Amino acid sequence: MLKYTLKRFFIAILTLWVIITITFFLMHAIPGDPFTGNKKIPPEILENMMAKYGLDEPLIVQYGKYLMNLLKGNLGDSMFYRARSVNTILAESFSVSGKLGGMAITVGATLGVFFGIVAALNRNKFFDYFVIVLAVLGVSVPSYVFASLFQYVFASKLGWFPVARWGTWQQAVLPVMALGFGYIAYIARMMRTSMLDVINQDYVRTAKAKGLSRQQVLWKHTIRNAILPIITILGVAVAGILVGSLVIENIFGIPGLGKHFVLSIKQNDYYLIMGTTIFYAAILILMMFIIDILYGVVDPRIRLD
Amino acid sequence: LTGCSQPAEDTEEPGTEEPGTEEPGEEPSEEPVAEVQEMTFNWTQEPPDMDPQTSTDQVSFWLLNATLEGMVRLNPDGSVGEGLAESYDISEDGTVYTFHIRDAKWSDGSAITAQDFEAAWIRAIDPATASEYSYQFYHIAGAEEFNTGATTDPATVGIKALDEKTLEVTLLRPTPFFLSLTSFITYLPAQKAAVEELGDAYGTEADKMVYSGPFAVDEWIHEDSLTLVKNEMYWDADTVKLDKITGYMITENNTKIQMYDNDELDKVDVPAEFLEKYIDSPEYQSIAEATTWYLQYNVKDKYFSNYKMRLAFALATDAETYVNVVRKGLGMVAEGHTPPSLAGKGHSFAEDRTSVLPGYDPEEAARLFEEALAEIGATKEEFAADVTIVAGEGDTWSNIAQFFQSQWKQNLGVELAIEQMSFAMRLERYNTGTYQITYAGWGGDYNDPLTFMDMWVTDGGNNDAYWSNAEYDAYIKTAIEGQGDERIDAMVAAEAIIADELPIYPLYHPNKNILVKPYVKGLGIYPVGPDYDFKWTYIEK
Amino acid sequence: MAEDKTLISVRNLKKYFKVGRGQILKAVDDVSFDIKVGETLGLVGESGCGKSTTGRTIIRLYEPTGGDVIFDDINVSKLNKAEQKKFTREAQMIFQDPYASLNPRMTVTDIIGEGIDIHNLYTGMERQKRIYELLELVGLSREHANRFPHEFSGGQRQRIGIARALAIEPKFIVCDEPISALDVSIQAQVVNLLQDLQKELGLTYLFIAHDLSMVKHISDRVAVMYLGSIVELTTSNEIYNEPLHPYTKALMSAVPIPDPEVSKAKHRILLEGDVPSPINIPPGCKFQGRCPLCQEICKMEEPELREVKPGHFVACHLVK
Amino acid sequence: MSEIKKDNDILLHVKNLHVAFDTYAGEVKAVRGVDYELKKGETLAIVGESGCGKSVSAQTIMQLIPMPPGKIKEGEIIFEGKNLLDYSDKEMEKIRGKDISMIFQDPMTSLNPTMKVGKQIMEVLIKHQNMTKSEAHDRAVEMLKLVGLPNPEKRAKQFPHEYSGGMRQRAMIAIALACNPKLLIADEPTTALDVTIQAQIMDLMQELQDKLNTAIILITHDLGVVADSAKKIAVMYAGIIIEYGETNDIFYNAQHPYTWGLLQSVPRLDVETEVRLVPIDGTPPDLIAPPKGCPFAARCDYAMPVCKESMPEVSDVSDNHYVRCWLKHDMAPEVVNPVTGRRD
Amino acid sequence: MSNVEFTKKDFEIVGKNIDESEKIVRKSLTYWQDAWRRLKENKLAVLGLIIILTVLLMSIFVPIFTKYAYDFQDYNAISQSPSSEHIFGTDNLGRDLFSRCWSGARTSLMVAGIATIINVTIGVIYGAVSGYAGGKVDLIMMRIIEIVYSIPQLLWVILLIVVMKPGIKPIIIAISITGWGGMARVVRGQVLQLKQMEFVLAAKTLGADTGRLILRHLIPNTMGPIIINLTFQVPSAVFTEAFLSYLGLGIPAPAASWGSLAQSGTTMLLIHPYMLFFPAALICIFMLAFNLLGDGLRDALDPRLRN
Ligand SMILES: Nc1ncnc2c1ncn2[C@@H]1O[C@H](COP(=O)(O)OP(=O)(O)OP(=O)(O)O)[C@@H](O)[C@H]1O
Ligand SMILES: Nc1ncnc2c1ncn2[C@@H]1O[C@H](COP(=O)(O)OP(=O)(O)OP(=O)(O)O)[C@@H](O)[C@H]1O
Ligand SMILES: [Mg+2]
Ligand SMILES: [Mg+2]
Repeated sequence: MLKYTLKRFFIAILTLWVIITITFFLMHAIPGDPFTGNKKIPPEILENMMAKYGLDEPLIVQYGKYLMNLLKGNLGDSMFYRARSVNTILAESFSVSGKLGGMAITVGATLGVFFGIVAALNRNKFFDYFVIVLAVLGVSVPSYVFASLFQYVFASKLGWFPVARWGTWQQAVLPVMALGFGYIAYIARMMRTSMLDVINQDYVRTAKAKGLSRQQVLWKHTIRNAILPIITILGVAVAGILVGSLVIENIFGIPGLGKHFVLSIKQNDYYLIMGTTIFYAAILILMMFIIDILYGVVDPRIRLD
Repeated sequence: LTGCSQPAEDTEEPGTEEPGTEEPGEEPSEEPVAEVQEMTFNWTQEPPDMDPQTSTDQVSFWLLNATLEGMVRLNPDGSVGEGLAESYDISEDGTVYTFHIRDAKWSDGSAITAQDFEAAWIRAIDPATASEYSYQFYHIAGAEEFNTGATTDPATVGIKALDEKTLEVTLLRPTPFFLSLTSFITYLPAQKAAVEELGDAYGTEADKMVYSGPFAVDEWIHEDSLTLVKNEMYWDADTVKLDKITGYMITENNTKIQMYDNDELDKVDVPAEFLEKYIDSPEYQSIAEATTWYLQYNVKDKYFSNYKMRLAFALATDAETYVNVVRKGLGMVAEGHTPPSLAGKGHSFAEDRTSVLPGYDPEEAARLFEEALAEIGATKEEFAADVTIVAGEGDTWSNIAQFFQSQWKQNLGVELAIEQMSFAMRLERYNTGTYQITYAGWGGDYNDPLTFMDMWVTDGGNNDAYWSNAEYDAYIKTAIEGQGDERIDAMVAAEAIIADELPIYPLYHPNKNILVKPYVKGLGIYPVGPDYDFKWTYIEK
Repeated sequence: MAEDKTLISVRNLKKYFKVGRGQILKAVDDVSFDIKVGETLGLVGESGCGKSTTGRTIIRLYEPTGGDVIFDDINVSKLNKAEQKKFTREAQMIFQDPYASLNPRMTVTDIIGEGIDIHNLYTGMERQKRIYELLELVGLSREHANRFPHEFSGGQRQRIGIARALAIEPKFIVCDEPISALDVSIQAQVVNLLQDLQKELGLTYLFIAHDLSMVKHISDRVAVMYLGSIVELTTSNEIYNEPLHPYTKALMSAVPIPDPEVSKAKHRILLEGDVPSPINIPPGCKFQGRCPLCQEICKMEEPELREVKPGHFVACHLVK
Repeated sequence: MSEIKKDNDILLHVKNLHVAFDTYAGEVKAVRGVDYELKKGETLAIVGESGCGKSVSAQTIMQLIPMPPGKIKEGEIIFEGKNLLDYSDKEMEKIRGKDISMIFQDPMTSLNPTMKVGKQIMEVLIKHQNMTKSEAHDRAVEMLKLVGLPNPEKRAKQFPHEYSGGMRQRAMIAIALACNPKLLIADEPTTALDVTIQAQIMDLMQELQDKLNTAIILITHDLGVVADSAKKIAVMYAGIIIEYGETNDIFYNAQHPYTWGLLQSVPRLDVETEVRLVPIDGTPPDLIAPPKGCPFAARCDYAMPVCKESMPEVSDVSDNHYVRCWLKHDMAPEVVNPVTGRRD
Repeated sequence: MSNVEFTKKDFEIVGKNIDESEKIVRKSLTYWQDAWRRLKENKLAVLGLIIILTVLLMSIFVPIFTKYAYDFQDYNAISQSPSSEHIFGTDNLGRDLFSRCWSGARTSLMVAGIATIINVTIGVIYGAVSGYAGGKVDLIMMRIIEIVYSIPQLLWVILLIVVMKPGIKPIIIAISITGWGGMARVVRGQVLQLKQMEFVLAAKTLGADTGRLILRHLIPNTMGPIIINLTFQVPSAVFTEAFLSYLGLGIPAPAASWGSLAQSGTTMLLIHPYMLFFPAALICIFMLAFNLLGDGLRDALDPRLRN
């Protein structure tokens, strides 16, 4: 186990390093620099500014320095938000995105699993079709459409919830629903398939042959095993949702991570680009790892080596 | 993103967020004042830089204008009002300003001194500070040399604190708008002691700033909200009625409009798309901005170096329809480069200048286009393959560009591709001269036509048309160095040269469109500068 | 029926698999035997004892870890690419699972024709003719040529598999449990077919199975494997009549006889426990854990395969 | 008169059972009229080739076939005098695992991979014997010991994948026998196992049957397996029982050509190698469109025109021995029984 | 039953008839015929297929026969609600939305179609090679996918748009850069299983080389999962294009795409909801159809459900 973890860790670091390297050079290939602003800056001033951020040095030196800082856990300072460290920006906005994403994934997973189960148990009946359509809708409607609709109907028209912002539970409801909806759909679908698969397994028949009641068979044998494949797909989903959704956060004015992924690139905010990329990649790799471990825990057949 | 001025606007929606004028900051007269003096506002985004000496963007400018005070503060009508300077003397030749600072205090209770000003201004031009707006100080003797490293001794710069309360500034030449320039954000001092203590961290958190203006930052939740409260130490605190301004950072148009409708915001900008819904609302206000939008050609380009080509595109563009249809009629069809609201000899510069531009003439345009192509020796197909329209991001931009695209397709018979790109990338294209035709805008920095006219001098920093005309340069020199009417006449003549040579074709002066709740009174809206002033704002019962 | 010439000679064949954590699974551990031309050698043993691996390593589906295979006096462990390809024509394989061994996306023609195409034996009409011939040879009809595997029953599929192997006219065929997955009533069809083909074409078989009755029926000689090693090797009559290794004895006694009277009279040697994992085999005799006669020496030394009688090889310390 | 006495120890009586499945290709008539009875403590073997309906007929007793697509079209299953087909789901739950239990074909997939083996045994005990957890645990360990697993305490805490095939099948047996069922249905309990293990398992079942007096239905396709353990044998072909009788009747006095074929096609270890096996040529019919006559007719050496036309009636050979074959008809010619070499 | 019907002739032994017993009763169906038959029985999937075909046909023919060119700006008909003249209404430059929606369908479907073809080609080959090679090669190839996934797509897009002329090409490439990973994983997983199968070993025994194994044996047998994955790739490409439109990096004007139409529609949601409704509805219906078809295909192609 320890050896396995170390090996994974080593590979993860290697992967991250490649990601960092590629991103670093790609990003510098984008035209413009962090200071392309409103007025054309006199060259002398531009030089001053470049020097201040070390951008006047050869790219390879900058890269080396960046890696050195990274080893110290320092992601550098944002060039757009003056003197705010990328570490702080990520930490602050992740605390919001993480919460929002956490709630959304909880709602998505819970409802998704529930719908999936009920649909599978009522195969080819009304509820099954209902879930299929709901699930497909969830996957097919772009999230900004959902978010805008929710906002319009539940906040503007009905006034049940605030239109936007983040903080109170009332404010959380709409974005969580909008963000979670796609996941409900996705998970419901996977769960349904997985349930149908497990229902036909021999061991479920064994459980029935033992005289267990429908509920017992369902809870102890069917659902437990059907959930396993869901866990694997959660890895990527969780990584994606935790780092925020630009669309949802924009629409609800939530101070999350999502926008940094886009704005940093548009603004050539070099260290923030690097920061967000590393953060995402790290979370992704971490999630995959956690899921692997978790999978080994819940599924005794899989032991890591 | 955008400064108080803009060569081509911010990524959001062109022409919706620039200064205008409400009723000047008149006395809160007989109207009853509400018990609770609080309002909500939308900052639209996180202020990226709250250090006055380095800040460049619109949002930070709003906030710095509310929390800091300069030598003077502009009245909402754009005239120079009272600031920290109790009085000032100007030398005979108009080059030496001596400011006498009033007995005012920072929010931490310490006195505001001439040394604070001296340090801040020197810091603004210190190369190590790397301030983008340092050139705003180039009117001051020695500033440019110090800023560009020609000298390293700050003592050579014409900024001297004579004592605690007296600041002497020596200019290179008489600069009539210098006084109003001292209200410009880069001229507002950050407290010397705080800057020395906090260094780079100054201005990054609510408790890492000291305030001299009518308001102080109470709470700043990054990227979420920023709340201002009345600064009790402000020298003119009695005038300030508002106790609290809660500001959010909402970018999404649908969201901010709905928040306004839901009473979650007291003031909101109306994006062009929403105009038709609110245009009849009593809460709607439309204020002319000191901004001009124009077609800009790259005069060095193979095609657009040809005058007939530039004229053809101008004649093929129906400004009337553009303003009425695309901009919903909110704003004015441009008659020249300088917008009407800037001061001239008498009332406004525009009146002195009158209309100089050629109008819409599609037949003539088509004819000229053919001629131009023949002169260049290119076919329409080659032209269409080579030339693109460079535009900004977003839906509004897309609509605007498509309007031009459609006009030129219809009138000239060529469909040009549109290249939409981020602001930074667009600037890069302008700066490197790798574009042919674009639509750009410029907002004035100060209340003088020169803030527009000096753009197009040969090799001017913002002359992205790469146009050069010696006669024009001469007129602008006169406008800079001359006095009084002589200056205005020179600029009127310069306008005529632009209209003749068409490095740009001015189209449109936008309005600022906002909704303000009826109980919010006295919100100052500047035509130039930092847009909003809350000093005189109050809530009516 | 077997001639005296040795067709294939397996010398100290080893095949180890790496299975995580640096562990080594010794699937085939030092196996040696000869097969004569026209002979059928049966290979029996419990599941996982390395029968298939032996077969696959011989025809070079697996790279051997050690040892040699001499085929027709050529050492096939040391072949270059072209020779290797030639060797594949000589040695073929019939697989266990009639469902998994045919590509479900190919028609019978394509399946049988694949070998012909690879070795460029026939083209066009001749190819088609050859395929029909093969179909008829294995007792199917031409009409089946354009059908897909899933349309056939297990026995028919197995015949397709045989036709595929025969298409390139091999001398030697490894039959890896070709009947285990079939119904009893069908098994005889396939076994008869294999025997007929052997006679007709002079084939040599390595016949792998765990059904001892069938192995005894079809084979001239039988090798019994246990945990990667051969524990006994002799003629098929002797293995039944006079098994010497305790494991072979138990195995023989456990085979059910479809005759109530014989069956009741029969004394079964019941073994304790299951076959241990081939990873980390303890030193000494591999059968020690289940052997009813296990002695001290069995725990210390691994017995060698010795010829205790002419043509009868046993690996047991207790057999004199 | 003897009828009544007999009825008393009859545990199970399956009458004219018909089961079919709806599939895309059409209705698969998997079981087409199966009759048999079983006394307490007795072993009935059902033999026949793959797909002939052995498992379906057995699973129908416990109503474990998936419905839909499966459906019971006709018939009765009388268990201790009551027709199980009239039972509700709840009532069936009380029977399953307690009075009737089942061992499945594939020990690899029949145990829940994510539940400890001990727990899987405990479940059935808690359900039917009202035991507490710790009682059930002790009993589960006892059961594992009973089926011959060394180290039962430790084994109870392991997961199925940590067991070998033979051990899993023993665990299945432990589950099945935990509540001392009156009837045990063993559906090919040893097919997936090696001969030495198979012998162990068969022995174990025999031993437990003697101890607990359980009736067993043993399903297999291997006549050898049942030779010494079954009391009666039912030979199934294409969804029907074509011959039924005491074990000796079937082995020494079989009447149906299919049974003959079955007995002849397997080589015997104890007999000197014959030159050739006698196979049953051809393949069984597709149950989507079973022939209207005898299903074996197309593969039968003794087929007569009538065989293709209509299904033969049941003819009694002796008291407990019947066969479905036209050769038993008065008008049919006499043939030599190739197994015994006698003329019947 | 009475014996009367029988004659002596009925009881003459004629023996077996093997051909009859081996006759295959069921119709000869190839894998695809069988899948198609089962797909047809799935009403929802057929509905999906019909919708997809309808959308395809409409996108081909509507732009040809429409009364208003998709880029014709009628300044007298700005932002008109749906009417008999403009059944989807007009946009804020007075363009007919019906015509724009269907010409947008063309763009979106073309982008999705081409991107999917590229993704499938790369993904299938990459996955097959990775799965077949196994071991270290596999490990490295899989890490590469992870790396490509982690680098922000936006960086690629912006760079591409800088390097190439903006248009449909960079967008397709941008979608393809990351899109093939999913396919590659699916194929790899399948190949890992398949390469152990006996029919692959059989081909090896016959002397088949690696290319033949991959092309003739492995890839054809992954077709089911490939097709299913493909039905998810198409919508995902439409989505990505829509997202790029959201960021202003979509198809250049005046060409429309569903993504760009929905994107501009969203900005008008509060005032002219129909501008969002129609493109959004089209996207949803199309996605729905693709998903239904995908689900149906999954069932139809799943060998475990075959009978
Ligand atoms: N490719 C492989 N990688 C790792 N281990 C393998 C591989 N192939 C076979 N083994 C292992 O080698 C051992 C022998 O396997 P093999 O298939 O030769 O047995 P077998 O005697 O043919 O069994 P069966 O009767 O079940 O077919 C087994 O433990 C098996 O798990
Ligand atoms: N769930 C089902 N759906 C459709 N057909 C089924 C189903 N279960 C069984 N069948 C069909 O019913 C017939 C009888 O199947 P059954 O499982 O009883 O055979 P069996 O005699 O037990 O064979 P085996 O020896 O292979 O286990 C087969 O043709 C099978 O295809
Ligand atoms: Mg094997
Ligand atoms: Mg069965």
